[in-house]
Amino acid sequence: MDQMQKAIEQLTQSGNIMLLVWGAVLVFSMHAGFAFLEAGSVQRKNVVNALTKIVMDWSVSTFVYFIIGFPIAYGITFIKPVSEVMNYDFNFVHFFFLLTFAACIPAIISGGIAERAKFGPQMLAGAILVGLVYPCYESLIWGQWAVDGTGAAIGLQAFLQNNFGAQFHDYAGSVVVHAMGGWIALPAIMILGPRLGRYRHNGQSDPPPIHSIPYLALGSWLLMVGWFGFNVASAGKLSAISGLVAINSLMAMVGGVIAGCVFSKNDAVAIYNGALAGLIAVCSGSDKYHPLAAAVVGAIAAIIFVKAFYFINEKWRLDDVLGVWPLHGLGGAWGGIAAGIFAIPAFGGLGGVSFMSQLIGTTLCVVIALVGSFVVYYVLNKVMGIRLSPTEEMTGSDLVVHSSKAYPEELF
Amino acid sequence: MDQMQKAIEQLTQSGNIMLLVWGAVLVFSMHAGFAFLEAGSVQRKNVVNALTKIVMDWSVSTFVYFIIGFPIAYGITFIKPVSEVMNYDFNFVHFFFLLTFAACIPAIISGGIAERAKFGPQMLAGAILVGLVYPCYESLIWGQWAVDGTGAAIGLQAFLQNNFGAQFHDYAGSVVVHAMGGWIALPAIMILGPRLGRYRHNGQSDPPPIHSIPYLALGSWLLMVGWFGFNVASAGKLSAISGLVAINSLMAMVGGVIAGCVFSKNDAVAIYNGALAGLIAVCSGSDKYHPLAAAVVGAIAAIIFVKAFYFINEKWRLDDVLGVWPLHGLGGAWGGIAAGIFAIPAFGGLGGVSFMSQLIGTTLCVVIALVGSFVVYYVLNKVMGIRLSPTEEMTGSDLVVHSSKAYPEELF
Amino acid sequence: MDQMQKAIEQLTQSGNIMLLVWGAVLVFSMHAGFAFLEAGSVQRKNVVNALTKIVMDWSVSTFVYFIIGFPIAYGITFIKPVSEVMNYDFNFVHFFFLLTFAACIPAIISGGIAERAKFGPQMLAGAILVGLVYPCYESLIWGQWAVDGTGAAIGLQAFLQNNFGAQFHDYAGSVVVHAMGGWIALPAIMILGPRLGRYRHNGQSDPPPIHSIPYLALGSWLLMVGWFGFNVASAGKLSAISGLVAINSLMAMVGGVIAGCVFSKNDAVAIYNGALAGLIAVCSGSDKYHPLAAAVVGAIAAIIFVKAFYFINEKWRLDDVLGVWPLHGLGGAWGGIAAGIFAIPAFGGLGGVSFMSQLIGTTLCVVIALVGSFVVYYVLNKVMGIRLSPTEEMTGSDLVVHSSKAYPEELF
Amino acid sequence: MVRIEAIIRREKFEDVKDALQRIGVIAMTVDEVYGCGHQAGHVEHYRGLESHINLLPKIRITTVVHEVDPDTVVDAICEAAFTGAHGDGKIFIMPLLDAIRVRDRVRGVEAV
Amino acid sequence: MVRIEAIIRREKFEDVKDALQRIGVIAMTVDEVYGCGHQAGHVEHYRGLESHINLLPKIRITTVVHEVDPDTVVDAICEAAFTGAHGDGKIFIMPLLDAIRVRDRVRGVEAV
Amino acid sequence: MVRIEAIIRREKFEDVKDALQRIGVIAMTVDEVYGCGHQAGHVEHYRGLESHINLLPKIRITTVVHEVDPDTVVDAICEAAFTGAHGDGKIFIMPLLDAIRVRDRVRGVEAV
Ligand SMILES: Nc1ncnc2c1ncn2[C@@H]1O[C@H](COP(=O)(O)OP(=O)(O)O)[C@@H](O)[C@H]1O
Ligand SMILES: Nc1ncnc2c1ncn2[C@@H]1O[C@H](COP(=O)(O)OP(=O)(O)O)[C@@H](O)[C@H]1O
Ligand SMILES: Nc1ncnc2c1ncn2[C@@H]1O[C@H](COP(=O)(O)OP(=O)(O)O)[C@@H](O)[C@H]1O
Repeated sequence: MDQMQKAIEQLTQSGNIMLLVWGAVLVFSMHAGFAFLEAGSVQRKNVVNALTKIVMDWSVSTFVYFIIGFPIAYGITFIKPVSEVMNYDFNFVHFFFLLTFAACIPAIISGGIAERAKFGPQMLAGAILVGLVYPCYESLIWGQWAVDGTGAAIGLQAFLQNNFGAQFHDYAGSVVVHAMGGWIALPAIMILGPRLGRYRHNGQSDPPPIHSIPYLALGSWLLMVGWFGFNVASAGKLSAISGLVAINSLMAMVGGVIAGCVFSKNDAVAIYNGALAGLIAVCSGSDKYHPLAAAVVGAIAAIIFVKAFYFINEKWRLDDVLGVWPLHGLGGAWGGIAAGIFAIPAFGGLGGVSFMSQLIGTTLCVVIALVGSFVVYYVLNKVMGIRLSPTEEMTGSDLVVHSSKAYPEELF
Repeated sequence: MDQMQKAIEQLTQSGNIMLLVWGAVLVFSMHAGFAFLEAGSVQRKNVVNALTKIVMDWSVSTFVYFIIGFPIAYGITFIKPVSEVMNYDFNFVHFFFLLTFAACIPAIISGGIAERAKFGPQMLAGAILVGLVYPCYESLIWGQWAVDGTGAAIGLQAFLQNNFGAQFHDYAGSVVVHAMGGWIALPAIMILGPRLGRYRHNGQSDPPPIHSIPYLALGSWLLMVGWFGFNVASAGKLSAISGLVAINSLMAMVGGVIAGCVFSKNDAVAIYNGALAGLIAVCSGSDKYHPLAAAVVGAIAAIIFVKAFYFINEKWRLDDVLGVWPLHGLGGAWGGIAAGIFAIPAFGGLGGVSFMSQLIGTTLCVVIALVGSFVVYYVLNKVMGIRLSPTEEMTGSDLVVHSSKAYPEELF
Repeated sequence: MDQMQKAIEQLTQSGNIMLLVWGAVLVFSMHAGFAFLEAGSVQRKNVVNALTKIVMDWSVSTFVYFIIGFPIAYGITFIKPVSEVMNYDFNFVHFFFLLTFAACIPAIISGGIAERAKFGPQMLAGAILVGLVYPCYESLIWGQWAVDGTGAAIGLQAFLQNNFGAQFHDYAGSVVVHAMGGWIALPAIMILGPRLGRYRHNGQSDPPPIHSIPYLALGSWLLMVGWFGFNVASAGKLSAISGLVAINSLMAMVGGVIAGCVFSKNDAVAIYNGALAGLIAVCSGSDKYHPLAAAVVGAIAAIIFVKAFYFINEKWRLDDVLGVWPLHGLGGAWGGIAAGIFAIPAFGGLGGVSFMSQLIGTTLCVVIALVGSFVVYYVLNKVMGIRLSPTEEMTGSDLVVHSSKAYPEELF
Repeated sequence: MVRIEAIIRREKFEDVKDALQRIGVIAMTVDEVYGCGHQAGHVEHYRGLESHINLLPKIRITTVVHEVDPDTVVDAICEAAFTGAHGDGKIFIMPLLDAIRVRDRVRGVEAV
Repeated sequence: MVRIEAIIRREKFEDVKDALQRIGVIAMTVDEVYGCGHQAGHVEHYRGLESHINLLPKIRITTVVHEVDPDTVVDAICEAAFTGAHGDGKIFIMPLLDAIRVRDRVRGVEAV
Repeated sequence: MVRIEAIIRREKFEDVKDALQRIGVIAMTVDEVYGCGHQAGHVEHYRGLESHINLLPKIRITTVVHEVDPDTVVDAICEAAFTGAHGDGKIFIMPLLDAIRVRDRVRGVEAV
């Protein structure tokens, strides 16, 4: 009897670890997706740099999130002998899983500021943002500033619950991760300025042709596949695993694909970005939508992407290379708000969300992202400069930073 | 006590969802494999189209299978509030997993009709086939027309069981998925006709050189890896998970690789296709073969592929670009029949299969596929035309359909 | 009550299979990583060969390990009807998982001897090494020569336990797999000699420029992602799954990345190899280190790689193309020894290791690898020759062995 | 002995090669080039941004002939490369001072 | 009627093409080449091994002109391709015996 | 001042470049081409279907020389590119009307 009790506990604990490792590995593989998405979307002379930045950003993020970020967000510190870390097997994989989210921040920024940012300062900015800015908001929504030891809501979440009937709901991070990353990227892009020759003197817009659709597609596929780990393993424990989350992710993705196709006249890049837009937007309410509502949320995200990408690059002329602000910034914010609209029972959803809470939570994220990012990039720019010299940019960061070409053999 | 009971039930339910999500994600990643297999096997001017078709086919399939296909096959409909869908967490992931099978149908066809089919009609044909033709046969073998509410066999399966001592056994879809897809492709290929210049006026056969062996290999690897999700998660629930299925998939694959190598004199494409042929053929009886019998089944499938690919393209001159009829059509049909031969105890297998049932089930699939496909493609061809104009085909579908090149940068 | 007991047993057994299949699939996908790592690191004329060798080596390994290797290592034979194989569902996936380790041996060697070795003899050598040499050491450390039926240590492990207080500890194969593979490669590389023109008559070292950093990066990512299956599923059963193993793998990897970057001045290839070096070195003690200690172990492995790669290729002039001896040979051996140093409680680890046991176990592996490899390659070289003719090497193995080019279309 | 350089459509290359072989011109050197002229370009779009492309892929065949009359070569190429639309290409004929075969250092018209 | 061959920096190509268009030279054939000369190369390293590269990527523009004066063409190119550092490139002017337009077999200066 | 165009085997390129450097020819422009002639092609097969390939990859070196005697250049190339089998390649020598250095607009033999 006792033995059975123990066996069940063991199975439960092991099942939780299995779920989180499974999810963490999938989201880790999304970072390969970020790398190839960027490698396909830049010019050949910056391909090696794109592939290297992501793995370096990941590594730097791991250290700072291990030492500073995770302790801020969840109040658990690992700087003591393993045997003294509380429930370490679970907490270590929990850290691993949440790191895969945190490390998205520099990976997202990277795509917006590609082809002209200096390597070192970019790493440093990533470290500060993952170590300090991101965990503060994370803590407020999911972490130690959101729930106390007894499981009761505190802080902002308590305020929202009391005033609007529901906490700010962000199941898998449309806002916490994607909006945060996308809106952080915006000031960085503005401070950097567009790539040389991106907008000609005569007013002509001259987007440099990109390197490779197959790499872009490969990156997108890696992201699309890994995303199911992102959303499904957000359950946090095996007993909470939800089939609804899986299907809603799927439906939002295909909604995004089809909208991307229709609203761009079969543009391959828009189709793949549409899939990602859908997946970004669905995270927040993926445990609550009806699948068809999820499809609508995803489709709208894709349309936002197509329109806003044109807007930021052709009207505002900011040169967001991969379109991370329209994709993650707007798509994520839309996802946060959409959960307050489409998850209600009237649309077939499970309800339990408040439009006002979603709006407030999302807006707060945007504000923190803009302010945090502006301070970090402004200061770094003053102190050490964040942009390559014109000659370096012309030569390309592959040779300048890595003494390497993407295809070393090609010069015979 | 009751609590333990509940914990066990919870673990069982969550474990089932975990297994199916794990499997669905792997099979979803196989669709990236289809995309790269085709991208590597066509000419450069159709690479973007190959990469786009698969993700669009997937998306269209998701909608029609959600709304029509799955209800036909299993009698469960999702067009009501989430809270009213029966056992929705399980049924949603079950849908997701089975969708990954259904969506293979247009992905398989796509490889046969590549480089000359119109985009729109191809999507439409895929929708009809996934929404109506495929689910009918699926229902007959696995679904609501195969078992009644009490779990007893009905319809064809009851007939086979009563007359030949065993139902038609197709564990993971050699016949239901692969033979169906491959035989559907055949009339489509015939109605379309070969690519321009594929067979010269002077009778010479002139296969256009393919784009990239690395992409083809990448696609094959994605398929090979994902296949273990395809076969293992076909258990449907965690308690039915079978190590035998895993090892038989493995052995059939390596049997196919080695036969592909030997019978093609080290032809790299034949080796990778051999792996796929083995995996296709093993699905049916993968829960019953002895591993060495599975290797033989896989090896024979690879030999069939090598010989029949030559036959269909050089003798019949149909121009099946990726060889989907020899691979999926013949390989799948062979797998259906092979389960009636090699799974018996005399070959070390677990038995419980009937040769006649396998033969009848497989033949029925071929007939349904041929008739259904002929009707669909014939009508579409009359109504809207299914083939690109000669100029469009010459220019390539990347520019014509997507206004895009695979490597936009290459024109400087 | 009994039913609950049974349900728990069922869940436990199914959970174990699930863990091992999950892990085996991930490690299987690492072989795609080996293929692309090599494809990116050779010259264009040997890309098809690189992609083919790995899948062929895998297939040959599957057969010999099924028939000879696994029986030697674990005393379980599969050459009887399925129904007579003891606990076959578990044992079959156990075989599958351990095969994914065994098949690393030829995949590792392949990278060292690339671009000049004959295809047939290379397959044959792989078969002998996986069938006979590898399983002997495996048996001694993990298998039937290490534990008897009662679970008590025997042989070498008993000796080490009695004399040095702990068995030789190699949790996930730094030594059993990687050191073995890397040290086996060394005599093969020496007997083969460097590639034509690798070292010019005038003494100049002339490394042929490699084919593609993106393929190299893709291969590395596949290895990095799959590695978590390698290490985590080494638990062998679900109840033993360890979050500590996951995080230590992660920390060693990022330690390797950062050290690789710093010690090579941002060299992209060194960064990716640094990640792999870290992962190789951490396997042994991954269940015991403190995460920060794991990072140090990984960083040291990366530094060893960078220095030793220069040494073997520029000082010794052996031409180890991918650097498999510095990477797997030295990295793995370092990992074996490091477990005896950094896993102790003084460094925050869980302890239970003995430096002397680690040193002896590792040394024995190196000796067996060197002797076994020398005998195999020496004899094969005498009997059938293991090197391509100069003209064949000049033309490239793609055309010579496979009558294929990597990009068939490129000659129009 | 002259050097004939023909810039033709990509899809006509096999036909032109066959036509040249039929009149006895077997040796040639070929490369991939981009050309612009009167042939209209096309529009590409990526993530919704447009690029106007007017450099189009072409094949350039270079052959040095002596025995075969240049006019015969020109005729053969024109016939095989013809579609009648803008973009069919150009043939340029250039003088040559000397030719050398590396294998045996034979020079002049013999070497071609 | 002469054949002008200009080898320029890759990043100057768009400017040169625009400059040529402005003076009425629209038709041209372009390919990607590697060049060496006085411009310094650079060092690459892979897995720590160094390679010294002195072949650098360039663009080669070939245009046959008749109506426009070659000197005007040369001036336009020199202006647009100029940076002042080693590696700006070279222009070579070569004689031509004849030119043929494939589309209608027009020959000579008309064909250009 | 002449333009020398050498079509050689790919694997001989490094040797030829070294040989030219030794005789003082440093500046050159290089591209990758495909050639056919007397050298036999080979058969490729994909999924069992055969293709006969007779266009083989070659390197084309173009160099304009003035100070160094063309015959010295030809000799250097022939020696370094030699294997004695079909396919060693050809050297073509062409006249030049003028040369311009973009960097400083120096013309004529000075510019080379
Ligand atoms: N004057 C020229 N100099 C160099 N190349 C030319 C010239 N005119 C045409 N070409 C080449 O010939 C190709 C076809 O020329 P185009 O003017 O488009 O068609 P057409 O000659 O049939 O009117 C161009 O793409 C270009 O490569
Ligand atoms: N004599 C030559 N023959 C052929 N190409 C040349 C010659 N001289 C220069 N080039 C080409 O011009 C490019 C620029 O020449 P370089 O000597 O580097 O700069 P600059 O002429 O400005 O001093 C070279 O990379 C090469 O492609
Ligand atoms: N008449 C020619 N015109 C242009 N290129 C030629 C000519 N003859 C030979 N070539 C080039 O030289 C290369 C070698 O010529 P080939 O006839 O194969 O060998 P060889 O000259 O040694 O007999 C060819 O591949 C081709 O690129």
